[in-house]
Amino acid sequence: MARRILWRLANLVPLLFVISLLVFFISKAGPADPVKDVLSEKMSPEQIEQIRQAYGLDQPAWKQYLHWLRDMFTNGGGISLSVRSPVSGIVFPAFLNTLILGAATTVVAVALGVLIGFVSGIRHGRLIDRAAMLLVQIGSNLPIYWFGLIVIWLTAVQWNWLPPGGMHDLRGDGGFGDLLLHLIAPAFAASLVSMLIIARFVRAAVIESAGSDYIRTYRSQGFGRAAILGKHIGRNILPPIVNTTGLTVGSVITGVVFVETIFSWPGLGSVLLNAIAGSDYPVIQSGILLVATTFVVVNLITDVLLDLLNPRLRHGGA
Amino acid sequence: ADSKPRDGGTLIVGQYQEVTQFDPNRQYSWETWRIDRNIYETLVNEDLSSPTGVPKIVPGLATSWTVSPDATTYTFKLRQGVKFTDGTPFDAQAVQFNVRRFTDPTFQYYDKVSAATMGLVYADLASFKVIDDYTVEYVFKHPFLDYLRQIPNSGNAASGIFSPAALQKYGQDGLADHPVGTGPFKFQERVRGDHTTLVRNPDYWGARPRLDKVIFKPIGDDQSRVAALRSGAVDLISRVPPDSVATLEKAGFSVPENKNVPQIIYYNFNYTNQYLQDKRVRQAIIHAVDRKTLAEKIYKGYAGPATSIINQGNEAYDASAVDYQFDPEAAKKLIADAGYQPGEVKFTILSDTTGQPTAEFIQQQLKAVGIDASVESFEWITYGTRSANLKPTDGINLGEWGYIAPNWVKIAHNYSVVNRGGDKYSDTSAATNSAIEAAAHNPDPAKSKELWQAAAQAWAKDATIFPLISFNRYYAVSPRVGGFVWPQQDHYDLSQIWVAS
Amino acid sequence: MTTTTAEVRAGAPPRLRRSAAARFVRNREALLGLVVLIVMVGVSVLAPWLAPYDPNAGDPDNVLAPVGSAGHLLGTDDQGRDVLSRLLYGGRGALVVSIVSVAVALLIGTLLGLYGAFAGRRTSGVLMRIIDLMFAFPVILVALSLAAIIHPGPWVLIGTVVFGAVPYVTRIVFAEAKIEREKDYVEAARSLGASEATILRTEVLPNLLSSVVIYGTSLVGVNIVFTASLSALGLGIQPPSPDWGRMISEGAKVLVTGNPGVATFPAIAILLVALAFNWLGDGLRDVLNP
Amino acid sequence: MTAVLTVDGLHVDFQLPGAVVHAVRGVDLEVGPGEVLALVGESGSGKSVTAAGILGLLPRNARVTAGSIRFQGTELVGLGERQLNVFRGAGIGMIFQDPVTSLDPSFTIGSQLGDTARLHLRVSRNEALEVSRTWLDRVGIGDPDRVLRSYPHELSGGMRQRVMIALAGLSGPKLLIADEPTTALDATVQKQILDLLLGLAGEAGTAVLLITHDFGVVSHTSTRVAVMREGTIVEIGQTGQVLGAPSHPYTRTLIDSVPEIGQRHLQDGHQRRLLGAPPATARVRLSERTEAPRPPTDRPILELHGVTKEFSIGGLGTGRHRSTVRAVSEVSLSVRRGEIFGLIGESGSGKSTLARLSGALLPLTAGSVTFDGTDVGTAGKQGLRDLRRRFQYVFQDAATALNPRIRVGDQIARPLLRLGKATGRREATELTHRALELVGLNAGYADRYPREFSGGQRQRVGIARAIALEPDLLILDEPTSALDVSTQAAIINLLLDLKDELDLTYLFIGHNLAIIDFVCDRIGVMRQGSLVETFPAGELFSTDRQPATRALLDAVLPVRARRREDLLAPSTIKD
Ligand SMILES: Nc1ncnc2c1ncn2[C@@H]1O[C@H](COP(=O)(O)OP(=O)(O)OP(=O)(O)O)[C@@H](O)[C@H]1O
Ligand SMILES: Nc1ncnc2c1ncn2[C@@H]1O[C@H](COP(=O)(O)OP(=O)(O)OP(=O)(O)O)[C@@H](O)[C@H]1O
Ligand SMILES: [Mg+2]
Ligand SMILES: [Mg+2]
Repeated sequence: MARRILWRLANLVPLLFVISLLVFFISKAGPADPVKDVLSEKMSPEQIEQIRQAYGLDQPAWKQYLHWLRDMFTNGGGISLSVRSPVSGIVFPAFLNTLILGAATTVVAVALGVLIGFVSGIRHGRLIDRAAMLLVQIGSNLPIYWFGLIVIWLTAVQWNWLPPGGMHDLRGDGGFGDLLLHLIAPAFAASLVSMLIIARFVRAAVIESAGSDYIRTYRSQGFGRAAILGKHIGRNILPPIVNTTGLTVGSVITGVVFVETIFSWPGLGSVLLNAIAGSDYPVIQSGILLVATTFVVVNLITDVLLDLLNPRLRHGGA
Repeated sequence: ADSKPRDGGTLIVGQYQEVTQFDPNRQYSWETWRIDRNIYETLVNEDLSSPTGVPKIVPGLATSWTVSPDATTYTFKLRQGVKFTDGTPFDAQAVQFNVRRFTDPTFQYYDKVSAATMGLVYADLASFKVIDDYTVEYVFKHPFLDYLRQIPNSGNAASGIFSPAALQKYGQDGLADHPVGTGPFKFQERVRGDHTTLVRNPDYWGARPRLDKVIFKPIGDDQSRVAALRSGAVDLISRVPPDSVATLEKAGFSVPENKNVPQIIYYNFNYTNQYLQDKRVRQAIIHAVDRKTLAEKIYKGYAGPATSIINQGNEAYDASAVDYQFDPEAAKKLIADAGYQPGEVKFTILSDTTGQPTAEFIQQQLKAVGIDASVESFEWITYGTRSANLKPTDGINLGEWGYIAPNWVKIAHNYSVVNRGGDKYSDTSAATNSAIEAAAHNPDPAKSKELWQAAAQAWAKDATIFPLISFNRYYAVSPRVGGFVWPQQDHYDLSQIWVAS
Repeated sequence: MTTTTAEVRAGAPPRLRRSAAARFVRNREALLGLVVLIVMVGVSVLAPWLAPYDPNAGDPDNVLAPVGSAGHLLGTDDQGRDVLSRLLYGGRGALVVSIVSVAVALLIGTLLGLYGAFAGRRTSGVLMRIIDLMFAFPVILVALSLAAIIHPGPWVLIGTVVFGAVPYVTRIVFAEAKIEREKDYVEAARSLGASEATILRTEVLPNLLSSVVIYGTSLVGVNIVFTASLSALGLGIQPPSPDWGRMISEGAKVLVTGNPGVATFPAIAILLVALAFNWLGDGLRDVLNP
Repeated sequence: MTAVLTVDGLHVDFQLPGAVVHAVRGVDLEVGPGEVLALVGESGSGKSVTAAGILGLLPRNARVTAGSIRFQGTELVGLGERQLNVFRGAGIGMIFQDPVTSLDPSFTIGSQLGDTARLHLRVSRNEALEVSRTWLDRVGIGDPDRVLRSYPHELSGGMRQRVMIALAGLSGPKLLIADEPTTALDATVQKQILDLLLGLAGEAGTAVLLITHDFGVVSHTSTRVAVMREGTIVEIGQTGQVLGAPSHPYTRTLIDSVPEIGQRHLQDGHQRRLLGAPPATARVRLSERTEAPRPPTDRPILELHGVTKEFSIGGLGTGRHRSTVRAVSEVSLSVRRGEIFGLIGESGSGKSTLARLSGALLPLTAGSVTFDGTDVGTAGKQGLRDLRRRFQYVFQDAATALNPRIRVGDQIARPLLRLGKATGRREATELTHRALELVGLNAGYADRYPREFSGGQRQRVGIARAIALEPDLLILDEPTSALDVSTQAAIINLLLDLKDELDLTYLFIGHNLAIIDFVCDRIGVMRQGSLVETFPAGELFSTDRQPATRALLDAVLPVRARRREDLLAPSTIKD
């Protein structure tokens, strides 16, 4: 098992290399020209050419790639082409913010999803099950553009309970409590979809597990409902929970762009969006490599946990 | 807004875009300059304290200046005793360092990117001289009447003076994140995507700024920005969505009106499109669109129609100039004359999402005269790249710009026509170009306005640009804020603004 | 065989099971889902006959008419276009795109996930790393590249959604298939001469169906919303074509100030479709997997 | 003295989509303290459902439609889960029929036993472990420490069954319901377990409701017997009386079907069948096509050389060190074409593992397996698949060897199509129905899912699936352990007829020595992974048998006292 983990981590290197190559050439082949953007609208062709030279964009693509690669190891990814400032200063803080939102989202999605799924599963077919499932189904299919605004409008403008967006109260001291307060609405909004999926998976797993012969065995021994639910059903539905949780972490990292926009969350999503639009490949590269690393690590953890959770898989397969 | 002026406090500004960078020679975008101009100062300033009238040019880092009669030589007496916020002195050497950075390829700190950006103003600079420690001289190849106006200009190519020491310390790319100037506020921090904080410069040479701190926060989503203002999270926002004006006013926010701001929304023609190479089609397009209805109905009167490329608020603005009347019949006829059946002319209208209502409106109006246009609209950034990389099927694409200085006509013509290869498709391009040159190189202030208007009229003949509207509501201000003035300029002065406690 | 006592039990065996269709019809939720979907599709198809106005024709003199105004049952948008007409037309793209893309993504993802779980460790490793790669690849980049190649439009949306959803489906299927792989019935099937491919298809797949259906039906609504956001970036269905997603992002501008209906009605429509799919999925699962 | 358990007119229905199954139709039972009541009866007659009904543990789609169940005077029907929990475990213990699925796959045996101990005995964690170990010891598990740390899938069928027994016995119930507790156990351990049950009944006054098919078990253990058929009790009475003078014809059939040690199906060139039935004269084969007669060869059909299998257990995340268990150790063996080779041995001795290895269902650790001249280990994927159409399995755990999500009809029909036994869906369906009928199941059952069967029915589905393919070699791992004796007899006869008709070869794993003795030509005995000896079946009782074999023989339970004298080797019989 330990060897497998190391192997997977070692895999990361070629994987990231492939990603960086792909990303580089896709952003090169893409429609955009990193220098031709809003600014260039207002520049003459000679001026544009000058900037192009300044960033070495007149060189052949493979040279540009090598330059980027060198920059990656020497000065944190080089200089952004569209923002003209060091990539590390752009990408890292944004990524950190996205991670914060991602973590909060995951916590909300998993906590509520598991709770709802569990309750629904136990009360399978009853009113509370139907009501809860309907509720999460509705919640997770509310278009975020619409729902997010309504949330902001109600909680921030009408009732003044929550801040209208951002990460910190710019007037306050920016403490942890403040961050939490700012996290509530975006994390909740971003978690809805995953919450539904987790809830449905957990529900299905609970139903299946609750009807199984081994749960019948526990029941025959007079174990209380709480013990059976908490320990045994709980343990046997862990794999789907872990699996969907791993996926949730992933999906929130790449999927919160729109939530970030609406809640003015200074995350990686909008940075990447802008960079992609402007073919700012140094930023795209670094951003995607960070995301990819996170994914691989999260997926690795998920896989290992899944194997550990399944006694039959612990030895790495039969 | 009517509370007494007060010292101290923090003002939070909600901007509609993430700012670019705080390097005066590389920065672009209005929102960036709205921050930058508090950090960096220019040799001359505009007096932004009045909501009406073209702002007067007033001393800035220069206390006085002389302009040669042929308007080629500008000599500035620099203000003495001014220090950059890093403690280094401001003097002629510092100015020279600044100028050489973007004009002198032999200079150790020459920067191509800056040169490209600043070329807009300094392309014709013949020489720069340090006369003495506090006197500098700029000599241009041609008469350049509008130079003083250009110095504190917004958008790109503003001439803010940075500390040479800072550039040496942080490098060409580092200045943007460590901006050092002489302005009323100094840079404290920028958290990308989240906010930029400026604090009062205690050693400021001019009137002491009232605010302790100004924070700028980008909120890209229109509705979120309005919500932030309404919830009190920010005190001032730019680019109020027209639909929110009435509700904001009802809720006690002030949404000042200014019909003379140098801002214009226009469409460029794409000359690689086969239909638009015919001037009759272009003229038909302008004839087909009812700009008055667009301004009054779709924008609810929060915009005014623009019928000349000389934007309102420009020194050479002429309200009576109309390029083409709204006349669908004339449009149909022109298209028929050009040899096209209804529905035969087809192209794409490119727009950013905020301009989408306009684009859809135009689309409907074009349809009425037999032009089949489709709309593609993109987020602002995507739009920027898309519109810089036009395809032959693209027809017209949205632009937003404008200046007080009348040489805007030349700038606009360069970018909308000359650089796009439009001269080939206009029968009158020679006349237009010479009219523009005549106006640009004219040393006589009295004749300037007249010449520029003539140039604009010459340009309008073959319909190579399509002016549309100008906004007259732009900012919304919380009642906590006092002293906010929206002058006839696309930025504002923060140094005398105060916030209620 | 003459001696089996069990044979004593006479009489034709009752057919224990109704046909799948009959069971489906008995499932009220699934039926409701189906009906809702049929209505939605029907309305979209019949939109030209049902819609009172040209969905794209604006009336500048009547912008943002409120819900229930004369002549405009659901009001008008900021261009003065009839919201009801746009709503009727707006489902076309959304339905086609989401259904096609989810179906394709499910198909590909399930195949890859199954294959990954049963292939040798090396192949499976490579496959799953490719999936990791897809995960990490921002869908927006995919969308932009696609848009560059094939012009913004429904195909870009479908391609993007497929690209985005495949890794998820794959991982869900992969993880579950790995668990199933160890079960005895797989060994039994192997002993019955089933090839690995057959085992995957006919033995393991039915045991994963529940998960696949859950995930797939959860995705439909989510993806209508997602494609709407892509359209707002200029990559999908272009204005002024009425499209629920676009209507929402455009209507959001006038949600609080103006006509809240512009965004709310398409939001409800999307919600209904999503719910219908969820119900249908649950019903389908019960039918396929009693 | 009042009865511990009284069941009165119990009716249980299953609601299937579109049909109702009346599984139990009026069962009356009474078990007094210290009494062992044996419940015997036809497979699928409702025994397990009755048992589950007592504890209120019926599947969701089942309803008690009428009747009453009283435990120590308290009516249980209609009680809620919480009230029933008062009785479960401490009052009524239950040993389920399918130990594979009845143990939690995610927890170790130690944890499952320990939890129960702590719940009912209110002891500390360590004491609970101690109690668990004692109980594993009592049910005859030799290395309790390893088993405590094992997960259910790491145990043999018999070990799992014994764990199940320990689990139910641990809490000291007043009433113990044991649903076929010894089917997977060899005779020695079976006896040990039964004595344990008797001990409980005798010392603690525990009432035992023992569901079984084995008349040896009945006569050894029970005071009274109830005979069940098609949902009702057809006869009930003192054990001696029912066994000796059964009044119901069905009971008589049952008793006549009991195989006796010392009978052989082929004696002196004469074919015999159980129950006195003659060998089939009509065709019993399924398909109409005639196979090309196989070229007679002397080559053994299956050859094992030094076959060894080690499982690795423990490692990261399991809380124990990585180690290996040697399940099969250097077994060499050859099975001749057309013979029936019996494999016996104590529970956990590696029989099932060896069977799996023979079919390359598990990778070998060492050694080689040759099937009809082809080395299975090097046959490659396609080669292996070609071989597989020629040998088939009947797995020990019928419950898990069937795909839970596929109707059994399809599970039988698909391999037929796949392996070319049937050319079209129609033919496959026909063959499926025929196979089901041959094993005594109604063709209508083809539409059901595995969980809707009784234990014995599932086992027969497994047999039907294998024989429908008419393989050359059939590996039968305890094929009749869950069958009542008359069904068992029918199945055995069927197997013999098929063999005659088709010249099949069987590898027959079993615990029931009478059956082994009856059907097998040669017998191999396993002990702790090794094959200790092989010999012709006729020499089973010869005096030069190994001690391991003798131990198995010694523990065989006689069915009726009057038959004891009939046994060939009276000296080996103990009481
Ligand atoms: N979940 C179920 N759904 C439908 N029918 C069922 C279900 N479980 C059992 N049955 C049916 O109920 C009848 C009684 O089953 P039960 O398990 O009690 O038999 P049994 O007497 O224990 O048989 P065996 O000796 O084979 O274990 C059988 O005919 C069986 O097919
Ligand atoms: N997957 C596994 N992992 C670890 N140990 C195993 C595994 N499978 C079997 N064993 C061990 O191998 C040994 C032999 O098991 P096997 O199932 O072959 O026994 P058996 O002879 O069939 O017994 P029974 O008569 O009880 O079915 C047992 O000790 C068992 O615990
Ligand atoms: Mg049973
Ligand atoms: Mg076994």
